[in-house]
Amino acid sequence: MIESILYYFNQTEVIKTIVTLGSMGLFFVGLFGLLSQRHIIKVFISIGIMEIAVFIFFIGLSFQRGLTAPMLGDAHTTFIQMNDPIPHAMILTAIVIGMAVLALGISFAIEYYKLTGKNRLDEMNEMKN
Amino acid sequence: MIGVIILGTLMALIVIAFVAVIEPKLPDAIILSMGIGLGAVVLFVLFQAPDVALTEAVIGTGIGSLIYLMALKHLGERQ
Amino acid sequence: MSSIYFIALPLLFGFATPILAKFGKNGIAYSSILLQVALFVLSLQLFVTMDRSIIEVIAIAPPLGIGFVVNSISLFFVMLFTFFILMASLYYLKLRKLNPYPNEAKFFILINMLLASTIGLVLSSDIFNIYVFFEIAGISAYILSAYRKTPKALEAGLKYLLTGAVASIFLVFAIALLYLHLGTLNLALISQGFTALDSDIKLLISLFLLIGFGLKVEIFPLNFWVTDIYEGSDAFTDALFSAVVVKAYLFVFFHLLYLFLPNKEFTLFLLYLGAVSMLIAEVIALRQNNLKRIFAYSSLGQVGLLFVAFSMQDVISISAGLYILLAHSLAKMVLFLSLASLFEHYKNEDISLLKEMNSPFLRNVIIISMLSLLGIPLLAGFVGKFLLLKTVAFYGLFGLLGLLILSALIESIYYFKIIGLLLVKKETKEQFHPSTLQKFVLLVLTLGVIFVGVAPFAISDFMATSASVMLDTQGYQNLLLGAN
Amino acid sequence: MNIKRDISTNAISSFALSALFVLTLLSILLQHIPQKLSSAGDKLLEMNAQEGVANAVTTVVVYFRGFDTLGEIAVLFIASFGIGLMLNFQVQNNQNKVKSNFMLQLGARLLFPIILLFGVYVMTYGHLSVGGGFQGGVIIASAVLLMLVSSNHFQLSHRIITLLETFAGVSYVLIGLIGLIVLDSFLGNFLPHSASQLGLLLSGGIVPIIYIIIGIKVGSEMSLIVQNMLQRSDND
Repeated sequence: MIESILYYFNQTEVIKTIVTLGSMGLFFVGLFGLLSQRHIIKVFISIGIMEIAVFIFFIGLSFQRGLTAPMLGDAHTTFIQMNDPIPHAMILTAIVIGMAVLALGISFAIEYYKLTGKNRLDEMNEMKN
Repeated sequence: MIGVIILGTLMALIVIAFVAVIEPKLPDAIILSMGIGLGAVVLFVLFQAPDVALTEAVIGTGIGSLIYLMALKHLGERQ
Repeated sequence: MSSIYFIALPLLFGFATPILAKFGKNGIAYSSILLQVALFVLSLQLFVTMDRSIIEVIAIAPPLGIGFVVNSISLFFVMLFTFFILMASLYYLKLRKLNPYPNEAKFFILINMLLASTIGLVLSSDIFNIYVFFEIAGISAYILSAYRKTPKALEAGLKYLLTGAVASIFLVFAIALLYLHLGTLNLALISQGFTALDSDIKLLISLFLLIGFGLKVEIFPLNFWVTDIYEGSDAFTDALFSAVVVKAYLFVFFHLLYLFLPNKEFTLFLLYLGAVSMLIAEVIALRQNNLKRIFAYSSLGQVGLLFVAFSMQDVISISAGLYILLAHSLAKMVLFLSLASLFEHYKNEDISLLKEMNSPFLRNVIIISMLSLLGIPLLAGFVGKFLLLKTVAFYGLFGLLGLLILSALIESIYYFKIIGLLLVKKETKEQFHPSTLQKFVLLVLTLGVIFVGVAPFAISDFMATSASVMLDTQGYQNLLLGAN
Repeated sequence: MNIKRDISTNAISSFALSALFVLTLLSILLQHIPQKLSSAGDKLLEMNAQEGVANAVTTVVVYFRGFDTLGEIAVLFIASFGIGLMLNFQVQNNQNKVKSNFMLQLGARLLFPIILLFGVYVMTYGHLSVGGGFQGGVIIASAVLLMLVSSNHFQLSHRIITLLETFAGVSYVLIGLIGLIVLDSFLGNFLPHSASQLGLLLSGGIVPIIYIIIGIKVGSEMSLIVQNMLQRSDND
């Protein structure tokens, strides 16, 4: 019984379905936070969740069960039967960029809070109209 | 086996993320958001992407937490 | 000469600023100007020597690696951006008191990064590379809008950053879907494989690209934040946004759209989106009092017009779009740059400034560029609008024609209001003169407006070639894939 | 009361909106779960066999798609510049900083060289095992962070950091330009590289060199970001 369940969940198709469902669930949580929360830290957290959801979606769907990491090792001396390295390289780049944007945004928010004492998006109304 | 672990991690991640988003206390929300990063690291390891996992661990969870904590210190806890 | 220098040299400049700062007080500023002059000359040289489209290989050859495509349309934008950024830098040399920093020459780092990234966006033939340049341009723009560190500027920067972050998530999502379903990042291969995809996925990818780029190009449902950014940033930055950044995003969006178009309905949707966007922007602009906000809404309207022009997918309408784009960039550059000087001198950003100001030179250039935006004959704006209306009428889209004419009428109402205020007899005798360099820059730009208006035929061949190259997806695929 | 109701209606409507959006997404995505297809990545893996680099992700990041990485470095550079601009760097005063106790200082001093060594290891072995310049650089920055937090007097030398950063950035672009001149392709691998070198510390031509340069650049940028963020807290 347990073995058949485990076998079912080990199929590549099933794993991909799980990843799609799960990462879209995370994406939903992030989107919900972005729309409903107004504190600036919460907004950044929500954006981070959405980002991570997209990363998991991409890496998870490009993953093939049975293939190894794109790297030579003791037992693995040729570049065959490996996972696709391009999604890894892309997500690596995207993680660093996301962090740079987050740090910049937080530094804007800190300065803004110092000048005006506002830390919520719905209070930000320096512009007339 | 791996499928079940992925399923469990993803479900845990969704729950943590949801709590992090609706949690009114900011320090808790920030700690939980670090948990999301760690869960993502686990998933990346399971997906045979060690480089991405290391990057997410070091950059997303390491430096990211510092940034959130600094933000918490300066932006105040007033919700 | 290689087009890589447009990216490599500004980056080198940025990284080397600590060394350049050692060469005296103006080391950074003058070397930046020198760099931009060199790049402008390089773009002219590429234009003169180019006889066919070429690709520049970066690291390994294109279908697997990244390549730059140099053809007449990308070269048009490269020349445009290098020229405008050179002009803006020259203008900024005399505007530097505006900023609160001890070493404000570092501002030139941002300008150069903007130059490199916008050119990269236009030239690149790899979708993930486009994402990277999208981010560089975005981050430079966020810092530029928050640069003055006033509450307004910081709020503008923060809002810009948040929308930009959301936009980039959707862009990454679109790229992920493309890679998962086609196994490539090269634009030509994507373009070949895209037609075979299922229509749902095609629509989803196009929708994500529309959200990602739409947040940046200021199209109607996604532009609720734009006017705040324009009002919060200083007028000099607005000039760069309006003339360079938005244009780069707009070009890339339509470039991608032509390469992988989901279906005909999607373009029709974009066409009416553009028209509605224009109408709404012009109507709201009527009620504004802040000068930056008024011109921001006018920019939104022009973006709507450009959407109409580029969505028609016809050589004439695209070349009309290129004329409109050129005229709009020139005019907005003149307007925002002269407003930057005026705001600095009079410390007033309201529409009442126009009554108060007394500066014959600035008044004249502002009036000329506004008339050009309105589309008065013998000025640059006329050519594009005329060609566009002709094409719209040719295709029998009379509802669209009506919308366009209606919004042009509304636009003329507030433009003539502003021109009327400018022509009011001034009370103060004391006149304000910008510095000679600034006058020179404004004069060059205004002469550009007049030249394009008087002699549009001088560049019409080039525009027509560019438009046909932009539409020619088959040629683009052959160029990129044949190189192997 | 009124405000509370506003918040809850806002939450419900945004919940409904995002649920609608994501459900639409799911209905499309679940129908089209991508199959394994021969992608550009497989061809790059084949090409990678000739490069003398064990970690294929490193080759892709540094060489095959090296231009993206240059752009990424530019993003980090400009973000760090912007943060420095915002959180205006001023002379530090240690007035209201909590003095850290002896054990904390000792522990941090013991850990600092170990973390630093680990960072340098990750950085230099990026082409042979997991890791590389980005990760190593950030680990070094975290060592700096540890010292900044724990020590009372530790202060980064702004001059040396700037020097390192400038050196790394300039040499990255210059290596790219040498490739352009020698091989007619920007960032081309102009140093000898072959599969037989595999396992050597300097195998793979320019790959390890560029990754070390990236490590220096990222390490110094991240250290600056960290210091700026902490410095700001000391100035309030």
